[in-house]
Amino acid sequence: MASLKELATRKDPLTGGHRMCPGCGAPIVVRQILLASKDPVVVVSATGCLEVSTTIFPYSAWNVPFLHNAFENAGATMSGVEAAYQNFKKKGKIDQHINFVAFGGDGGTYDIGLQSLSGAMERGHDLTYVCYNNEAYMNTGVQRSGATPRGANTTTEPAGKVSQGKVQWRKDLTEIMVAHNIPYVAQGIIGNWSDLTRKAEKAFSIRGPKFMNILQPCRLGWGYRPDATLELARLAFETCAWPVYEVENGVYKISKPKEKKPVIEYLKPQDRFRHLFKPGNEALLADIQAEVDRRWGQLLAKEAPRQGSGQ
Amino acid sequence: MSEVKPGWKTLPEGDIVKGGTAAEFKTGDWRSERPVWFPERCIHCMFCWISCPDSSIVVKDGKMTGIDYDHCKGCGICVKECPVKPNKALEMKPEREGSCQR
Amino acid sequence: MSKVVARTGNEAMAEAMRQINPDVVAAYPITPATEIVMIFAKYVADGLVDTNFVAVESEHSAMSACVGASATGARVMTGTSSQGLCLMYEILPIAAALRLPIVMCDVNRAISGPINIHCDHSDTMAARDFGWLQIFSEDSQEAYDSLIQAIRIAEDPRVHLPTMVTTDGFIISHCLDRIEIVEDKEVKEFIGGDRKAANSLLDVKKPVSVGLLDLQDYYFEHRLPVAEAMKNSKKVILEVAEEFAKKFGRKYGLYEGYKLDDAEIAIVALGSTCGTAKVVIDELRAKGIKAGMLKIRVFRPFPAEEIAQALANVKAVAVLDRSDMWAGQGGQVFTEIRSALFEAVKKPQLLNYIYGLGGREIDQPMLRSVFTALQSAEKQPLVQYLGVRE
Amino acid sequence: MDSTVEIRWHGRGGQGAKTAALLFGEAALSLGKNIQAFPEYGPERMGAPVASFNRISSLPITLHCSITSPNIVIVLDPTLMETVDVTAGLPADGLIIVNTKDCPADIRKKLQLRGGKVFTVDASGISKETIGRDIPNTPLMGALVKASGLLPIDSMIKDTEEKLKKKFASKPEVIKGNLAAIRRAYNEVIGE
Repeated sequence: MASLKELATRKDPLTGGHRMCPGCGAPIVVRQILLASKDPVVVVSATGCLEVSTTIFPYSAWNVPFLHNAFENAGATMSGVEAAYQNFKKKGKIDQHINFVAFGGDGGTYDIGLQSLSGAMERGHDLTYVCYNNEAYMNTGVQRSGATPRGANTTTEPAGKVSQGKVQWRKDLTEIMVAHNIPYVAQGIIGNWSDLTRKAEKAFSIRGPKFMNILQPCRLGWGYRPDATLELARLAFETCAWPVYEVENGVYKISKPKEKKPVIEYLKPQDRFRHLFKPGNEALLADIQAEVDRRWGQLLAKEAPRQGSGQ
Repeated sequence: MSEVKPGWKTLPEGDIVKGGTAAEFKTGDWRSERPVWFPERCIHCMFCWISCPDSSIVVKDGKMTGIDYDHCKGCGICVKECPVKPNKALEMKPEREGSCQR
Repeated sequence: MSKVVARTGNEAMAEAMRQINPDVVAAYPITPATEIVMIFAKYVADGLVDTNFVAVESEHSAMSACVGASATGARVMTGTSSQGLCLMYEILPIAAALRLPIVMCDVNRAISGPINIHCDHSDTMAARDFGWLQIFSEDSQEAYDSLIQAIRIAEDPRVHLPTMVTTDGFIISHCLDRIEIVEDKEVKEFIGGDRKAANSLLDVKKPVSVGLLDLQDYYFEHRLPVAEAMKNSKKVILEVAEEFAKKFGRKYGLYEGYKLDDAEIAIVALGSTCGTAKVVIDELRAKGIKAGMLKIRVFRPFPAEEIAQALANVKAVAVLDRSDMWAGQGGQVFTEIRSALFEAVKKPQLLNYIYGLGGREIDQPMLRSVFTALQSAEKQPLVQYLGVRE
Repeated sequence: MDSTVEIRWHGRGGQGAKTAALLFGEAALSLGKNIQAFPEYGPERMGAPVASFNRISSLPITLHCSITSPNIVIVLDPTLMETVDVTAGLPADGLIIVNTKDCPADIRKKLQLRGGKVFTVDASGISKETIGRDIPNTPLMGALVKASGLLPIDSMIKDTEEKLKKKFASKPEVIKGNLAAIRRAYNEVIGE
């Protein structure tokens, strides 16, 4: 695995001068993942915060080839790029290995782009799809998505007098991707660069479709001080609200926190959950903790027991 | 302050630009607080560099050499991630003080 | 040397695609265009082409993949129809604004609702404002010839716009016809080697960003050049047609006048209907009636001046629209022609007939009735529906 | 006031320039004026320079174009003066109100302003003391009323109180703080 000193010798894939919020996690995801590639990369991005803020004509923050097409089609667009690359390679017009990386927010990945993503994965293109997941439609002003967790306050499922934010649990996209039986699926966070760059390196070392779902706190939609972005992501990991794991050829490998913290430690610093701490919402908080525990248990059960396996 | 922008006849064909032109766009003026680096305390661990959302930690030959204030938006992540103790190698300072005593 | 074969419209299009041998094809099945990509997929499976065929999960993804592939500098084709084209609508103008010369086989079919699989031009007409060149074909031969020409036109530096070549669903797509096919080598020569793109997304040494966000200060400057390229494409279409005629003997223009020069009454139509109309016109001519036709081949760019000139000396003209734009003032072709004639000093009286929706029959008696009405055009309502029950 | 008064607010994304224009517009409306309040829409994120606008008139307003020569400019964040041309289009009799601890004379020098009239107020300081956070937009409304004489301060405060009551029903301290901030800025704003 490349050290930070080694990564620092590589060309930064993103320049400064983009218009993301101060403290935004999305460019951190991009830099950590793309820096992990020894080979050149080509990027496609779905419409979203990242795309809009990094490519305001005539200013592009991308130091690597970049294509934006529309909101729901990053998977399909990258399929086309990769198909052309394979064609050129077959004809001997290109010999350089290239890592193809598609970025989409949770809206562009969990919801409107799911079909396109699923198709690209099923067809087996050699690409890595990275969901920079901030758990709502931040670009359009914090609307709920399929990735928004229960209880979060969003502008289309707000906390009000009779309801307490999003009613439903979030969809488990990572497991949906695992069900595609692709060679590599990873769920991670920003806030642990060594884990994230290692996962990206692994993804780039594997041929075929790869999927990475990276939790990325959004200071606007989540409501916290801009310097706490990485810290909050780490809390999500430590409370198991966002498990960190990878599935390589169907084999689960889970990163376990030293001590599993209560989920309120993660919820409390965020404005989007503030209403949950008002008197009367204790049951909902308990409910959230129970669901985190249930999902964590379910995930642990998927990991093959290490003892007795002979390995 | 108004720049002359190219007309349609002089723009390149299609919606395309050379990569990396955002470096010409300064976002340093978004800052209300700035990170200040204390080189004597720095251990060059690069944690600030790998965590910066604005690619604003300047690194040369494996060592941190300063902060790109043209682009740094003053989020403070670098300060937060700096592991040096007891005094961090990066500290946040107000961007500007006032002149009028009231 | 060309050879005479029997081919359906879909087979003719697939044949042209085989000879073009594009780098990437991305497509999704839809009646009545499915066959084109099915046949082509077999060519891929048999190693007759070098193409990477991406069998995507929707037309939206088909066009999205085409955009991605084309941005690398690859030669890219697809095929679709009706709802499939509708599902592509979002991406069609992106392909145009990014100046990607994707070429599409489009089989004209009615759009839902109600669901209907048969021919009309609603799908293609609704896509007329997305920056794609649109070439209509009367028969399989024209579809085959135009598809080969379309590669040259779309990739010409003066154009650099995506292009669709259309046939009429079932009427042409599934009708076995006599066509002349030129040799593979000749097609290859005519097209002239690989696509030459100024930029490639795969050029990792000189990275470019494509598809940026334009605000109030740049969007307009990126829209106007598409209109300009569309205007310029007329000249290119004619140049390519001329070279095609020299090499292969078949002549094409922006439109085709059929016995139009001395016509007193005429119709304007697109696609397969024009063939039927030729028979009716011949009949009328035999009876001494000066009937004629203007067949529009290229609907985008719209040859407004050329059409105005060609119709200047006709007394009365009926525009036949195989689609209704539900505006309450006739069909798309009618509106465009009416607009084209506005400045003309000499212009015919105009009528509009909307006909043939959802594959409704258009036959000789119906066309005869149009010419009969034209003989007393001043007494006719401006817009009429032909062949619909009251 | 028969002619239209045009106002431009300069702030940073997230600082409340848009809200200030909306609140001020609403207050003017309830005092019988015709009003417009609109932000500049862009992809800019929190911290990026943004602008918002008001038109206030006793006659109906039908203009729907941007404001290029505002009668009044309000600067929510003094650091904006380093990079944004805040005085662009300001006429000789225009007003500029800046949230700063600096004196008007210093601001005039800094902006190299010949005409116009400069006002300053430490809106950030006031809001920190009254509301508990740096939200300079509400106090600047008080400074605007004082500097421009567009509206009577008591009616404006009364109207704002009603608006805030609806928004912060459960937080009377927020309402109190905001009203105190408006009043203090009204009293503390300094002109040349």
